[in-house]
Amino acid sequence: MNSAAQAPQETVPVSPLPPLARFRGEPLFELPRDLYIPPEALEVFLEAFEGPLDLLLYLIRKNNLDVLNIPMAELTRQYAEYVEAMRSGRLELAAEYLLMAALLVEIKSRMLLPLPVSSREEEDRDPRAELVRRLLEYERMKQAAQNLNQLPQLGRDFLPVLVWVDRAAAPRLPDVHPEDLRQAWLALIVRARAFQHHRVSREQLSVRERMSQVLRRLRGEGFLPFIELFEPVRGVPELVVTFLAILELSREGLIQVAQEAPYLPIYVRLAHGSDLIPLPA
Amino acid sequence: MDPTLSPSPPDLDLPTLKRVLEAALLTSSEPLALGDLKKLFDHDVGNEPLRKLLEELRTDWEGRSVELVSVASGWRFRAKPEFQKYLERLQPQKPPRYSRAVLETLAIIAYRQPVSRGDIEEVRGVSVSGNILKVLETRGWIEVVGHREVPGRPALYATTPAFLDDLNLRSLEELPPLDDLGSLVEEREGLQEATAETAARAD
Amino acid sequence: MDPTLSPSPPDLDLPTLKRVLEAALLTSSEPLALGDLKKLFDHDVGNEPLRKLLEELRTDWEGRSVELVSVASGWRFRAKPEFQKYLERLQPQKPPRYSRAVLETLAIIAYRQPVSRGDIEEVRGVSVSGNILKVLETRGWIEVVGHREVPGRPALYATTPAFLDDLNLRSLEELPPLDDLGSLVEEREGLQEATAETAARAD
Repeated sequence: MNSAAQAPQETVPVSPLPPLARFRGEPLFELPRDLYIPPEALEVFLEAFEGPLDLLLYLIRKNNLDVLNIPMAELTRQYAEYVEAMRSGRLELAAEYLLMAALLVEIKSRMLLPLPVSSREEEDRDPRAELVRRLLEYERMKQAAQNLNQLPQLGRDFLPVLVWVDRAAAPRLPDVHPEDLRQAWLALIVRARAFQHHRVSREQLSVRERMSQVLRRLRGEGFLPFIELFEPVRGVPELVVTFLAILELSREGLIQVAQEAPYLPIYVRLAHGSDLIPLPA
Repeated sequence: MDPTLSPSPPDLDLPTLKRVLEAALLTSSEPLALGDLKKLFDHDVGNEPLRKLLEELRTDWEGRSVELVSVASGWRFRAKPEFQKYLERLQPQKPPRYSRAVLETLAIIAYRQPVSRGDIEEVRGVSVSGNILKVLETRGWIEVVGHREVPGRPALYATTPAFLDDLNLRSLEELPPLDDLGSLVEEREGLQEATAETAARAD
Repeated sequence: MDPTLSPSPPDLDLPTLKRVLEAALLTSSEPLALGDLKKLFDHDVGNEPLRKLLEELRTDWEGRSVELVSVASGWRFRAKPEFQKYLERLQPQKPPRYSRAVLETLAIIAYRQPVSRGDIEEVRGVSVSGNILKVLETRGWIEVVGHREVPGRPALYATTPAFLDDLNLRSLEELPPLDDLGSLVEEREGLQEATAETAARAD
């Protein structure tokens, strides 16, 4: 894990993790060398380990043992003493710790037995192999967890930018599609049961559009020369539509068309009753 | 940086102070009062230097899509309203819809213009509230283009060029034709469907 | 502005496009993918012009307290970590600090995914409480991605894009590499198998 684990020394720092435990308010960064654990601290010691693999790793690192050549007898003895200390503290000990104790004893006993002559394949198999594999994998993940925890984390180490959007400042307006208008019109017809009256042809629609345009053009004007309402460059159909629009507006009494005498210019104005503007001379 | 902002605070120079302020304002979802902003620093930054820095920040951000504004409870960055129409596209919210009354009124004005309120009421068979016309006028889709020379001189409404633009039409002639409505209405089933659909859309 | 970004889109010029992008990224609480950013505009802005604009924005923001970063789910602005010591003073509540059990479980899921609860327990040598998985699920860092087809059909867990986002990473490959424990592993007769197996699992 780190070079400190390799060097012989009295105690082995467990990690840059938080204190292993707190005992009478003092942080404990390492377990005592001897096996005496103050009874009040047993529970926190137990909590300090993530399980039997963690405890085993601790023992191996603390004793500077070679993971790949674990002296099973010594490791098993130390482990059993810890577990016994925990048990005598009448702590509810997780079953995994007892299971591991059984496994250690089993490995130890298998190493004492002579290998059966027949099973050549089994010859090379060290009973410790599976335990070593698990210890190494656990240690790797334990280290990976620390590395992960050291990565900058949103909320803890940096904040996302979040600029306010004032939804009320520019409220979203409904979208209307041309088809909505057709549907609305259809509904009207269905309701009125009189669609024949409201049937509107394309031509009529262009005339009605031109009627609005002519009214808009005349707005705020007095009399406007009739011919100024026409734009010959837009073609004959446009001239006809404009002419029809003027006729229709006149028929509906919306505009007033005036000519002082035959062959004189024709003028058009909105049919206002009040603000009469004299005909230009 | 304004040179009158001296004396410089002991642990941070002014550019750094400003950067911290900017980061705090950009990452806070709530407005930050001067009192909040002071908590950012170990030493006491006076109200005046703080306000000057905030004013500088506000100027720095001018012309961007986001602006620094001072509201009742403090300072905050906010998106400029004119950018909201883009930002809303990221929200999967259902767009608001106009009521059936508004849509029908708009349809009548679009297809029958120029029309008076009386004309609209006659087609719809119900009275048209001034509110409906106002919604459409505020939207810039209809306007008064004249008055009918009858008693009361009722205003005549027509659609505006903005209406055509917003519906992506070049002229009223591009509105869906109504010619084929006859066949639709004659079919009983089609009618019921249409009615149901219209009712659903009006919700 | 990069002149190679032509042809200019029909309705917005490039400076405006950039301002809209900036506004969207500054106001979004989540990272925005290219696909999200395209929704901002009526016309189709290609991936390449979009990426160029984002790179331009990133450059524009260099040297500020806030930076534009690319993470697993897209692009986002964040305050630089070196400003956290100031900004955290305004945070009303401290962010969660996870226990070793939670962190180890997360590491196993991150590096060995997809894994079942049984797989995690196998590595850790203890039972994994449902609470631990819930903490990580609630944070949005892990999710069930399937079930193993064995009796009981145990759920298989994997990390989410949000996990990578929150660690400011673009992919799992950017996670810190697993420590090479080789220095500890000396060749021993009879243990070659175990070593080989460990190495294989590290891949």
